[in-house]
Amino acid sequence: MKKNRTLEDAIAAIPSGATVMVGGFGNPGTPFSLINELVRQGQTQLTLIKNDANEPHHGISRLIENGQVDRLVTTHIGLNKTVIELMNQGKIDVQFHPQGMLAEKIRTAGSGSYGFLTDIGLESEITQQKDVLEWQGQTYKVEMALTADYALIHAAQADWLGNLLYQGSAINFSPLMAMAADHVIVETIDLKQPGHFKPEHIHTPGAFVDSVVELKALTDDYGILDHHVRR
Amino acid sequence: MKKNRTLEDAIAAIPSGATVMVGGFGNPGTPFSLINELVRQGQTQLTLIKNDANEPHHGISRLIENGQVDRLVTTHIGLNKTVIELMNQGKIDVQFHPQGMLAEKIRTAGSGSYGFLTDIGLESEITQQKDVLEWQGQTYKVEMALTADYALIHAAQADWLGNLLYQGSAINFSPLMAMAADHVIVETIDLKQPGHFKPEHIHTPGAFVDSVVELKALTDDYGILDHHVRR
Amino acid sequence: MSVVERILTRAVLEITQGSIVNLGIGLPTQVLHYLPDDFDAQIHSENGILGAWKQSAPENMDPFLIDSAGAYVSLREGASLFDSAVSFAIIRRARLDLTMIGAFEVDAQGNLANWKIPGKFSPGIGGAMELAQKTKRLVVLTTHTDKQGRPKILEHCRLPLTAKACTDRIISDLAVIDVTPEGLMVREKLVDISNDELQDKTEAKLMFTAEE
Amino acid sequence: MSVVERILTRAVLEITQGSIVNLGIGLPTQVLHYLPDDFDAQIHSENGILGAWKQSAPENMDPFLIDSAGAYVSLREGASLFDSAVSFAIIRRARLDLTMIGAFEVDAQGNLANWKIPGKFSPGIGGAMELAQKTKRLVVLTTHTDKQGRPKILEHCRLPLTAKACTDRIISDLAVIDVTPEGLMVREKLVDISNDELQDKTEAKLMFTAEE
Repeated sequence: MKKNRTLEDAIAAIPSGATVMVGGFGNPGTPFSLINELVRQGQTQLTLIKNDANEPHHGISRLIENGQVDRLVTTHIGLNKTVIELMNQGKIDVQFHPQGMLAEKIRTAGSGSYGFLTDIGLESEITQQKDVLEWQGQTYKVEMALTADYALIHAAQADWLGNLLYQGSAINFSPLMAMAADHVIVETIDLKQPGHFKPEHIHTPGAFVDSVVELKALTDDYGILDHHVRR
Repeated sequence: MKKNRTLEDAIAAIPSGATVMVGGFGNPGTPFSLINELVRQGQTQLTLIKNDANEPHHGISRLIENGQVDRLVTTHIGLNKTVIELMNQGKIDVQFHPQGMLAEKIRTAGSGSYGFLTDIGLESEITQQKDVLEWQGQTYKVEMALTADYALIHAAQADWLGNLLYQGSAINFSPLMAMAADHVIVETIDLKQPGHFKPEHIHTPGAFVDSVVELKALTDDYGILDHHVRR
Repeated sequence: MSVVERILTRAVLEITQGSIVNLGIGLPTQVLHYLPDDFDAQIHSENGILGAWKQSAPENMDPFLIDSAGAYVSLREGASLFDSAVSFAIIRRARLDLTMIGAFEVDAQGNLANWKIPGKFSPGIGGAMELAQKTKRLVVLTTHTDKQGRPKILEHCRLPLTAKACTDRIISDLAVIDVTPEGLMVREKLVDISNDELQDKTEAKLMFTAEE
Repeated sequence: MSVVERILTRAVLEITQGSIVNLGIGLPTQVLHYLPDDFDAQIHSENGILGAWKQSAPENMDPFLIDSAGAYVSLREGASLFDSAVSFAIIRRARLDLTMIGAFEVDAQGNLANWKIPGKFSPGIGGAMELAQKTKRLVVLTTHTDKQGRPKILEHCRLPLTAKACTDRIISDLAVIDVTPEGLMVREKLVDISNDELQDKTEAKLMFTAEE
């Protein structure tokens, strides 16, 4: 079944109030074109789940600055002073998780489970007593699975069955989010016919993907950020 | 660091009494050469963890028939009448798990967690009351992580940093076991220099692998089983 | 047409274009060979394949590519291969449109027993429990009665259950029967048989559509 | 040599041949540039890289390949790329030989605080908690005192902890100090400083090896 959609149609499916996972760690893997269309369409009261908040005026920071986001679930927003300021002003609710815990909460949802037992942060202030479980003689923190209505994913390559391949450090959260969200929307600049890829090279099987948007070009968003180039 | 080992040395590291995960679903992915060396060396009182018991006189069935295995943790041994018979005679202790639960228990260990919450089998006879958890208003079965001292893995290709690539349906449990076991021993017929593989194509990063054994040939064990050819 | 052929010939009609389908061990795996060669469906095999297809000729057979029953398979264009955790993630996340599965017993509530006959047969659970519990649509393929002629479609399963209330439809060699909130509803007959005769071979109470 | 250069020059000696090493955000990421080009170590970056290496020239820079601090990196031969769950599996399974990490405070018990200054700085935890809690060997890189000249090596951390008793060694611009069961043991001095002067800049009680 062909999963190709136009950019406009794919994003129009997302209602205000939705919970949306967004792939990417910094720039690599951030689906800028899907995000920019969501800015254009203007859905509001969104909950976003992303490793970081991108950098000011860039990626999901545009959605946050535009007032479309009520809540951000993330690990580290140190590269985005604008969002830190909005958080400090109480204009957005930000929930932090250790990075590997966020990844694993998403993967746990993606594997159809409901939570997992860990010792990460068990003795730190991030653990509340209500999340501590005594179980068969040991003490654990229970981390619950994190689901979402939608996931927005950037793939380096895809076919119209929804098989996805990522590149470089742009893999990061994307395969996990593709498993965890109820509706998975993918952008790619390189859409191929099924059969083009070696079956062993596919990172995300098409079963997890609902819509594939073929991009005509990668905008400047995807380029090199000068301030991350070493002098 | 070069991880190349001889077949003999790699297997000699395994003591009697060890818990050993063995990759493979049926023939594909079964590390026959590592297993046959373990038969030759004769370590005993082993606990094996494998999806199935292979077929009579083949793969881990040889270890079991040889009296080297006290306990088998598995999902389905329907293709091995010999092992079913040994189980019924009480000569080997067999513990069954639903296939995806076995996979996820291994992956949970492999991700450094201790257990996960599921609803699979919750209302069936496989669930004992001691494993049922009431948590924040819901009822779950707790499945604990499954670790092992050693994992025996067949990779289609590898490099001497321990980067692994699998092929066909021979992937199955191998990447999960490579993450979960304390010592990971790999056999491959195709050992390359680091840099030969595209970094995005590597299924198991070398960080998880301790020893790589280069095979000179794939024995008949790895070939087509005539009774699985459709007439 | 043999009993098996009758079941398989009807079963293949359950697969819709573009769907993702798991074919359980036993009768269901054979459904693959009844699909037209150009049919647009993706066959999932729980040992890590999406896009499994009919067995190649012996000279092209890949010893590293089997289905969950151990039979050699080929791959379609667009197939993907993955580990067992991802494979069962597809199942538990309900990304399968349809699973066809065998049965020892199935009952009027849609309960299914297909993995264990205590004291007689217990080779393990395999993937059945997760497939039965989590697939969007579960179709049971079974002979209407066992080798001794005893009904396999029961009022209540007596064997240990694979999953509760999981079955949507039963395809036997005699009829196509849906599990509905009101009970078992006969949708089609696959042989020339009266309602009474069919009921005689079935322990559970059957309902018949008005027009019959 | 600047304070930073002094720390980095010493820090690079901690990396042994063939080891797997994570370099945390801040001072540690810069250690990479002090490694000889042919040095046999695999740099892990928690955003999904094993085998990260020094930044390429601008014309070869890959916009889809950064380290966890956002800086563009290259890959060594034998590098692998993977998702964030696998990346943290490597960390939590203790497959890292060494992590170097920054600190706001570190104390005599090896407790580390490096993620939050309540009311002042709370950009999130990132990967620090898992790196600190699970790496086989944790080396803290820090200036010996803060910008106001106050000690950062304390008797007991006052800020929220990243992890308890996780630090093996502290490398400051003044000294190399090991966390031992008996307390902090000065192993090397990196500048010409007396024991008393070093103790004055340190809140925690220091021990000095006999020969000094």
